[in-house]
Amino acid sequence: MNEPKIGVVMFDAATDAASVLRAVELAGGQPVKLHPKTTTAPDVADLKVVILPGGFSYGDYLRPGALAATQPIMRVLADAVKAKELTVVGLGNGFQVLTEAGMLPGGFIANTNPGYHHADVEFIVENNVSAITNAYAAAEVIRLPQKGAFGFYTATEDELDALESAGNVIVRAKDSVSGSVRAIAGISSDDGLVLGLMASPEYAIEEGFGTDHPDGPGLGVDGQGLFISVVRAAGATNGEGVVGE
Amino acid sequence: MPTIVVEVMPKPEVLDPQGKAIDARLPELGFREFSSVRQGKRFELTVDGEATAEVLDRAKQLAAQLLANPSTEYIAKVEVAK
Amino acid sequence: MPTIVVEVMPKPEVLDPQGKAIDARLPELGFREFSSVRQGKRFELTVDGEATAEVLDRAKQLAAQLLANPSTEYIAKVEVAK
Amino acid sequence: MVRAYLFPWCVPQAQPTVKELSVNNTPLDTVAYAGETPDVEQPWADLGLNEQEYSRIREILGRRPTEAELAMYSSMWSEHTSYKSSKVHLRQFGEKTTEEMQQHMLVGLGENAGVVDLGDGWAVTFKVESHNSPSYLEPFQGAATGIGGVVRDIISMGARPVAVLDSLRVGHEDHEDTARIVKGAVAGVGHYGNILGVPNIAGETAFDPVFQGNPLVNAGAVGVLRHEDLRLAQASGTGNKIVLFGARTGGDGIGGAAMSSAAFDDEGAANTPVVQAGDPLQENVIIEATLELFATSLVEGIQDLGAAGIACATSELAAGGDGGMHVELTNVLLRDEGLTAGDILMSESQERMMAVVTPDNVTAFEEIMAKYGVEYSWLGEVNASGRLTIDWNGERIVDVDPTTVADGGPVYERPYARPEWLDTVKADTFRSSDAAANLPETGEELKAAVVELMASANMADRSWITSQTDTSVGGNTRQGAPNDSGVLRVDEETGMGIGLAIDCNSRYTYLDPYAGSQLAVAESYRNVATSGATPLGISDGLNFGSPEDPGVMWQFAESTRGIADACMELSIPVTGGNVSLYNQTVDTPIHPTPMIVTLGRYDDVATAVPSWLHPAFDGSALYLL
Ligand SMILES: Nc1ncnc2c1ncn2[C@@H]1O[C@H](COP(=O)(O)OP(=O)(O)O)[C@@H](O)[C@H]1O
Repeated sequence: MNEPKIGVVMFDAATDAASVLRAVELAGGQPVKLHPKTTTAPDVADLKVVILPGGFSYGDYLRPGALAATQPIMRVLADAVKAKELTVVGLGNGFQVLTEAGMLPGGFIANTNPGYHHADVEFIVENNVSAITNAYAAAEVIRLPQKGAFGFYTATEDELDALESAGNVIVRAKDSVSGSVRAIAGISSDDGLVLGLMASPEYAIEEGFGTDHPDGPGLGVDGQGLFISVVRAAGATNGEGVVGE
Repeated sequence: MPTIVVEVMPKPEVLDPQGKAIDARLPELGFREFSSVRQGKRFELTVDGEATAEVLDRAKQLAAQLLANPSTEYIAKVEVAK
Repeated sequence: MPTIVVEVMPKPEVLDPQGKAIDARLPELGFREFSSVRQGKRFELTVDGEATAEVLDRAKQLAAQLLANPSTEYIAKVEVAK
Repeated sequence: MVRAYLFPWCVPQAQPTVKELSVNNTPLDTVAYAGETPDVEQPWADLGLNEQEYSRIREILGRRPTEAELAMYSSMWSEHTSYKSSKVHLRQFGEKTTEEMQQHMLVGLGENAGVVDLGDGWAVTFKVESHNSPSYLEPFQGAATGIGGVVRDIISMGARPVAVLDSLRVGHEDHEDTARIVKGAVAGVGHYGNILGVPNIAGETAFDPVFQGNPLVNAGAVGVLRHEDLRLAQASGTGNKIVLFGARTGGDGIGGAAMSSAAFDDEGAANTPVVQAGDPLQENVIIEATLELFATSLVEGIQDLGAAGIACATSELAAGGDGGMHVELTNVLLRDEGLTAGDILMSESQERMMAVVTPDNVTAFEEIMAKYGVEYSWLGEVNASGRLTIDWNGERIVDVDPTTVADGGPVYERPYARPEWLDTVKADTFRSSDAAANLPETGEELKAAVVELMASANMADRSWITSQTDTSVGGNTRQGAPNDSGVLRVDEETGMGIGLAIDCNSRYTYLDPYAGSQLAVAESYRNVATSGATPLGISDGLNFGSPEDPGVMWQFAESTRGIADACMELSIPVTGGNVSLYNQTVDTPIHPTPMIVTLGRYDDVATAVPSWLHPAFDGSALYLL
């Protein structure tokens, strides 16, 4: 099988990167580590999807994602997106990097209850035709870990209305723990090439190491769908057919 | 060496949960004089050389480009510290 | 309503990892005019009533008691905003 | 202590540094000058040395020590670093160990941390370190740098840190200062561990008024390595280069080691050193860079910088090797150019490591530092002189036999005696109390009593604490809070992994240090065993009051005897540990608190048994054993 290659940017202190690499592999993709100092397009030329993993890039110092957004690779990614050659997915802190880089609208502020918290959160898949949600059913309720201190998504009313009317709010929390406006957890750009999700699906991919589940502790693996979606998207745009299930 | 001070605050229309959390503790601590608290950031840039008008401009650029996030924050002040 | 501004900075001798990390990005971003950055906090207290000298004193108390941590920070400024 | 500061305004306070200790304002107290001026008054008492210790230093050197040497000896001979009061009791951990108990030990007592074999070429190392006094002064940074420090201990063994844990003892829940300490410490532990990306999988928090003025913050770390990656701290091989890498050296934490070896007075610590602030981002980068140095075999020896900074690291590295060492102190990269030679030697700036590199590997070493963006500076060389010499601006300020600094400190057989107050305390039983006369009887009363108990600070839900630390990062956490034992997968192929618990009930050890310490071992062992793991070893964090108090020393003797005997009984070795003495406010020592970490092994972590009633277990039978 020809496993689609998926880039993962290794920002300093992107603590979830290792788990994202593993999740891509388990979903049938071939993860490729990308160095944040890369300034050359050839490094991403044979990739159709790049993931910005979560964690605490550059310590979350200044603002979460702010220092990562200034890394040279971000320019390369933005150019490739502009040329419609690349899909970029930000998970958790990676989503914050995308807003800081101006590749997605809005921004993040401190959780309503300030400080770092982690919890398993239920989300609703509002749009299941995106590069990160195509393996889920429409309106499917999924349970994923959410962690961090700055998970509160906010944007202007105009930006929010634009997101909603274009169907670009792709995932919403059932009960927003972080406080996000309109319980927004995942959004997409108009062209569907830039996507962000404020959750950590990479910790819900393996039985026994996943979220809490009615059948037992750690049995929740709803994160698998996200990585299968991403691998499919990479495969499809590679012109090599759908890979995954 | 001269210092340039850059101050950044959350936009008035954006919630400020950190300020609010401080706010909530005030009555309990007996501070009833203040009706609300907002928390922002203050940066001190040490200038390598003289703090000319040009350098001040560069500080403004830095503030806009990196120190403040325009979707949630605004720049309250950029000035040479006395 | 009047506003009192309280500014808090990390003590000079205490490591400021945030400032250091910003610092480290400056050369690559082309800002060579600044030799170091330190990051602190700015608070805006909205005064319920007039900003008298007494209220300013209370703001100083609040700063010392809650807004600044005396073992790592110092209070750079407490003043009524113009 | 209430934070009573009346307007310590605007002006950053002057920084207390070793500068004040300079002798007679001479510009530099060199070895030569010290030889010519034997009668100069030296502040040995302020540095925590007693008169005999000071004379012994003079005897060893054959002259008075220089200012830098004095600072070096005083911190290396402090209780915190030298174990001078505890050593005689710790010996039994070795003496009471049988060969059978040792079968899984790769590295035993005496190194940075013990190393236990897991089979299939895997090994694990784990330890706890106290960070009590810094955490009282500044709970957030104190706890954060506690995690940072113990993680560097683990890295310097050649291991990748895979988990952290922490154990907290704070004052009464209703006391006005308790929230500052417990919330600060919890946030600090979380902040540092989270940014490192190491899951926090075990720990405990207890409230008791006896810890009001002297809380305990013990941080632990676990690392995993392949047998061939094991590294020990030593500098051997004449001509090898000494390099310092990581953060720059600043004026923080100077005198910390001496401070941890003194009790708090009424007002808190009198000579508070500059608070050390942690930079987990820096440490995160250092971990990756150091592991790459190991993987490419570029370092001969390595040492983390903890208490007493460069002074401690150079003397330990040199003493552990086979020759001497020369260091150019002027080469140290500084954060603050105003530091004196003594400051630089003693600074406890965080996130620094010292390594020994062969001349052939210098370029490759520099390439790795450049790749990770880590600053470094070459300080000197290993030589065959048998001396540790340190120069500052071309002048010699240290010339010592490193073994006398690192291992030659005094060893005390402190007098100990069972305290008489213990009889009074023991006579005061529950049966003799008012409460005993009013025991709940009716269903309603019993219910109220249970509710009250469950709502008490020591029983209440801990999720406000555990939700602030990342338990899942790394993707190998099989069990974290609220389980009694953390469970982590080590080998993805086979599912082999480890279980870990840290426990101690300080009230038991207060009432009977021998039995109480055995109970602590038993509890920690039980938590690991009942989760399905086979216990392989323990590490301890011994927190006690002043060893100069015979009653405290008795508690210490009884406690270590209890631990050693319990380990014999359970046939499990003590692999290492940490001692923190002088935990007391004026004359009141804390309850003796020997925290016990037990490490166990699973063939497959899928067999781990949780210790809570998950809804999926509905219908299962519950047994009380
Ligand atoms: N409580 C203890 N129980 C057993 N061994 C101990 C104890 N305290 C110290 N040791 C032994 O002494 C060695 C030196 O301890 P320590 O000074 O804590 O290491 P470090 O130099 O990293 O601080 C430890 O590695 C350990 O083997």
